Amino acid sequence: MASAILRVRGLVMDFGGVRAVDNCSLNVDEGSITGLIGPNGAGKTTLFNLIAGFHKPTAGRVTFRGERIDGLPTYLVFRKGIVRTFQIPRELRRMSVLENLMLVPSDQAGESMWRAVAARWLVKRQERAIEAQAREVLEFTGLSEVADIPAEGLSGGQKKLLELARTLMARPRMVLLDEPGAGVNPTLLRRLVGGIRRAREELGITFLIIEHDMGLVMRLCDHVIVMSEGAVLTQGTPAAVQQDERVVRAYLGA
Amino acid sequence: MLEFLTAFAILIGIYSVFTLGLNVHWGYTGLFNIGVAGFFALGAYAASLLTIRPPSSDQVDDYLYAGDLANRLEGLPVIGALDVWFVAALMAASLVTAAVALVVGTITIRLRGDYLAIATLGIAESVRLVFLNERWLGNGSKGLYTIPRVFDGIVPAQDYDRVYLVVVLVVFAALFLGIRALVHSPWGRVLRAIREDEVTAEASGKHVFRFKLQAFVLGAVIMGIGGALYAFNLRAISPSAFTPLLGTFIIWAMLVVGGSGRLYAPIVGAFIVWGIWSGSQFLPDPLSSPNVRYFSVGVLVVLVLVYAPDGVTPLLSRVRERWTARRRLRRAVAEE
Amino acid sequence: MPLLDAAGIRAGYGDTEIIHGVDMRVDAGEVVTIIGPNGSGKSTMMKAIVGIVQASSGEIWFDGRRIDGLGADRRIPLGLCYVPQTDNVFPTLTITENLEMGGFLRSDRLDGRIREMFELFPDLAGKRNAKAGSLSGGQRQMMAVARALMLEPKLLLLDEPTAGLSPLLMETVFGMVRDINATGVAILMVEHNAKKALAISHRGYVLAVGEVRMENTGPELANDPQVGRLYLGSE
Amino acid sequence: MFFTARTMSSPAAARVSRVVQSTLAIVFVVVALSHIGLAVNGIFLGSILAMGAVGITLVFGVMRFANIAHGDMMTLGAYVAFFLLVSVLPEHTGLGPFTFGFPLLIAMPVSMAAVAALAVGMDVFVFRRLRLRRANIVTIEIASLGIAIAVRGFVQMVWGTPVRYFPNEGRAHFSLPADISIAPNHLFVSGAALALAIALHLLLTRTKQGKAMRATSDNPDLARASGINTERVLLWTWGIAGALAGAAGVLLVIFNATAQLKPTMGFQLLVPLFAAVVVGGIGNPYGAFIGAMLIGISMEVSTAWALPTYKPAIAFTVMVIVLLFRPRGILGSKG
Repeated sequence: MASAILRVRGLVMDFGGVRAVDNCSLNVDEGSITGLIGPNGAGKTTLFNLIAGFHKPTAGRVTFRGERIDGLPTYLVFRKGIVRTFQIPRELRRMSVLENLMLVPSDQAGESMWRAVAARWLVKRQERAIEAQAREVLEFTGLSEVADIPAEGLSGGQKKLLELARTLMARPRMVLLDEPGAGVNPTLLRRLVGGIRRAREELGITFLIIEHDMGLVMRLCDHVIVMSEGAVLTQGTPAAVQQDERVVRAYLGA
Repeated sequence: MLEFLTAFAILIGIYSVFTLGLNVHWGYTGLFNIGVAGFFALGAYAASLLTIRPPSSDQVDDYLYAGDLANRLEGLPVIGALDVWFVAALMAASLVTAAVALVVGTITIRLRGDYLAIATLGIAESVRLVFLNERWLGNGSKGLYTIPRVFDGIVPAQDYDRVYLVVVLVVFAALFLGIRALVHSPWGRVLRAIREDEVTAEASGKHVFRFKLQAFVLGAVIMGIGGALYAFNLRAISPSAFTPLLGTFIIWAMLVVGGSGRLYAPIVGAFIVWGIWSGSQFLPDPLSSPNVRYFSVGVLVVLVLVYAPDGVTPLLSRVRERWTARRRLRRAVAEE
Repeated sequence: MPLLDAAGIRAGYGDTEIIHGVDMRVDAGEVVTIIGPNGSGKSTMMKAIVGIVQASSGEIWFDGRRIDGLGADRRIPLGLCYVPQTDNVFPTLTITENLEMGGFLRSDRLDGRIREMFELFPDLAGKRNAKAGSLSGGQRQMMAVARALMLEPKLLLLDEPTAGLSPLLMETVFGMVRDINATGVAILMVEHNAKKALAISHRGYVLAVGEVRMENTGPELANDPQVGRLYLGSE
Repeated sequence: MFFTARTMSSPAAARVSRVVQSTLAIVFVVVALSHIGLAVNGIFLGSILAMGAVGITLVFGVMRFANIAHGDMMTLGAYVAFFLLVSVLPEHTGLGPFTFGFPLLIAMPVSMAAVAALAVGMDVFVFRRLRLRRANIVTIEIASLGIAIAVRGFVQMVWGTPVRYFPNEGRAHFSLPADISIAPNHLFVSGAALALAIALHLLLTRTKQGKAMRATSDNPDLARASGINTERVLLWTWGIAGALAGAAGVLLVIFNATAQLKPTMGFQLLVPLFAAVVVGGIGNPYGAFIGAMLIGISMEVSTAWALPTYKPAIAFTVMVIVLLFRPRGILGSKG
């Protein structure tokens, strides 16, 4: 049995008077592809935002590889190795696809104002390495042909692939994917599934995925967590969850 | 005529420096600063107060000079042809503006765009009012007027403008090359990312606030250096030069006309706007009124925003492309 | 002749098509519910009918007129009023003013209709001069529906009227839907509380991945085990 | 907006903040009362600021941008009245206790109409085009800066840069106990401002157009979904804001003892105007009124210690202090 890379314990999040996440506890196993499903308003995206540091939880804690990360600002959570994507792709529209990727790696020497001017040889050498990595990731995600066009020129599906590519650039330990399948045509979807599987197998990345296309969840995930009304309702293998009467009731609001 | 052109070129150079600073703020980072005049004034006064000569007896007023340091620095050796005190003055201007920008930026940068604009406008007006009212600091509305010449004693007074033009161009070139290197560096890439979508930049692990603060201070320092250059050009400054109109708006006009976020926008914009501004005096009578300038530059800005939102620079590069294409075609025809 | 008849509707946002050729109809006086898993295109279908999203192909007929080329502002006066899921009141306007804005297009005096609304929603009557922003979730939802009813629409479109409400308030909202329907207004609603919504509906549609997968009377859909399987993709 | 949510979240911090806010409010009232003469002047200045600030905040409510041209629209209003008074209308001064004559009562509504027309024209020819192109808010704001300069250039082209004066004659002040002395003109200024404020309040709360303006400011999408023509609401808003700016410009001239006009008079008021808008809660006309009074009184009372020329800096400082404790202003609710 694999050990948990992410542990969420008793997490609560209030917005005004609304409790979006209500005493939620769950584990995500290292190296797994875990699906997070549940009816609208179950608190899935809020949970993502709490893990990624966009919100500070009202109560509870999140530990990642044994370290507490709840309440840390986003850029620090990112540096611990957790990267999230958005439901609606947020690419940098007027920057090229390649630049979108080259932005991602942390601690670039050239990101210091002084070194960008004074130590240009160092910056250039690093830039070459980062560009090589970016081209490799583009190859991996099948976006090589569009490397140099501005990201706004991509199709909806390609933008989804770009989101995945950007997360891979960060060499993350864990990726939070928010509805990777929405609006992606079947061909690109197959590529996306292949990309996620290879990233797990070759790079050892753990995935936590919010997805409504149950077909995709069944194909992709080893483990499914069902959320309802801000907490975990049940979890298990995709097939077990599918048969669970409580899950059906949660969806249909019995 | 040559004198006019020299003076014209100097001012274009100085305004290009300001616009370069504003391009760092708005063009590359998306910081909406309408208080350029504040940093302009800080740089100009810092450089002037450090280098100003004591007033001769017929000029004595009942105010205190804060500095009177030029005399002391004048004794220092000249390294090559370079005035040490001049370099010191530019550095002082940078340091003062950097310090103020750091404080102001730390407080205001988290503000939404229009709040930041109001805050910067308020700060610029406050700076101007301090220099206007605190006579012990800057001689009030009369300003400072015994600012020394660069290369004084080496270059004859009648050649000052031509020499100073070279000085301005050298300073501008150094700043321009520095900015170009920065913009094309990973640092500049992060800034462009922030300008496009702060959330994405944040989600890519960038400490957005730190980058914005750095850009704010850098742009302000460039404006401060511009202020110092301005002071040594006229060799007299007064608070009336730092009104929102002359100190801020005309620089925004230059950036908008040039095309914000484009490397060459400062030069192109400064040339066009300053050309209209100072060229209008050669027009026939009713049009040569200085008041026509305000009106025409205001209208120009609005027209550019409505009809050519990317500014004039892309139009120029399109003309250049067409020109090179035609030349290539002609050469190809000739080779056949 | 159906009141609303939509055929072969395709629509989406930008280059992403969300619904791929949906047929749907509502007869006069009917309550019709659209259910389906998240992302199945329920809200998009509703917005295409209202005209907030323009359908890229297909025809929409309402009350004998073809409306798919019209903007939202031209569809409202025909008797087609819409209550969005969120941001559906004017928070700094009073209840009465909100109702007046709902009746903005009417040229006659609104007092009578406003009085009718207060009779239909007695909770609101007591707060007629309170700001809509101060209302509780359930009252706010009623306020939004009352606003939409000001034009005396023939068809009322409700996008998830019970979202974020407690179970007790849900009952109230569904009761309200029945009461409105009893006055002769046809209702088309999107709901994720499928069971309860279908129980008060004449008919229902199940959407999945942008297509109509099932269509039946409300009670029969509510008891069809097939629906649950559709939600969980085991179909 | 001044601080991120993190710093203000704990209940203890909120309690401290409330205590500090109450203390500041008490200090403000005590200081104002101890300089009652200056405070009364502050109320008069505040009425002019209110006229301008309400216009800025109304436009912000529906367009979500701070109109930088508003100060120069005020200037234009003053100059239009100047033109009418010296070239068109009969010469008359000293109406009752006031320095000006009855022609001003004709000139002021004409100025209001002229500036309203300019404001509507600005929207039709500039802002609507930018809006349709979905231009960035700041681009729209820079366009308003361009208009500001063009309007001032126009004023200077037509009337020149030297100081001008409305026809006027000297009038004695009313003397009240407690060293309060009130210029009759100031009473006219506040009276006119109050009348316009009440008219605006009635318009916003009693008329269909006014309610549609508030509805559009609240929720533009829902306004459209209710059949409100929001483009027409925008024109109405610009027209009203312009009329208020015209009135404020004319009142600003007669507020001054010598009734002088300068091409920079409106632009110089921009910092206090924005301060009033922000202090009151941006987008809220009632807040703008309260903010204007607070800023006006602070500016006048400050002259007990500071040079009068520092008034704009005082306005700015008050704004910063208020924002520190109430990031959305006194009556602000929207983010």
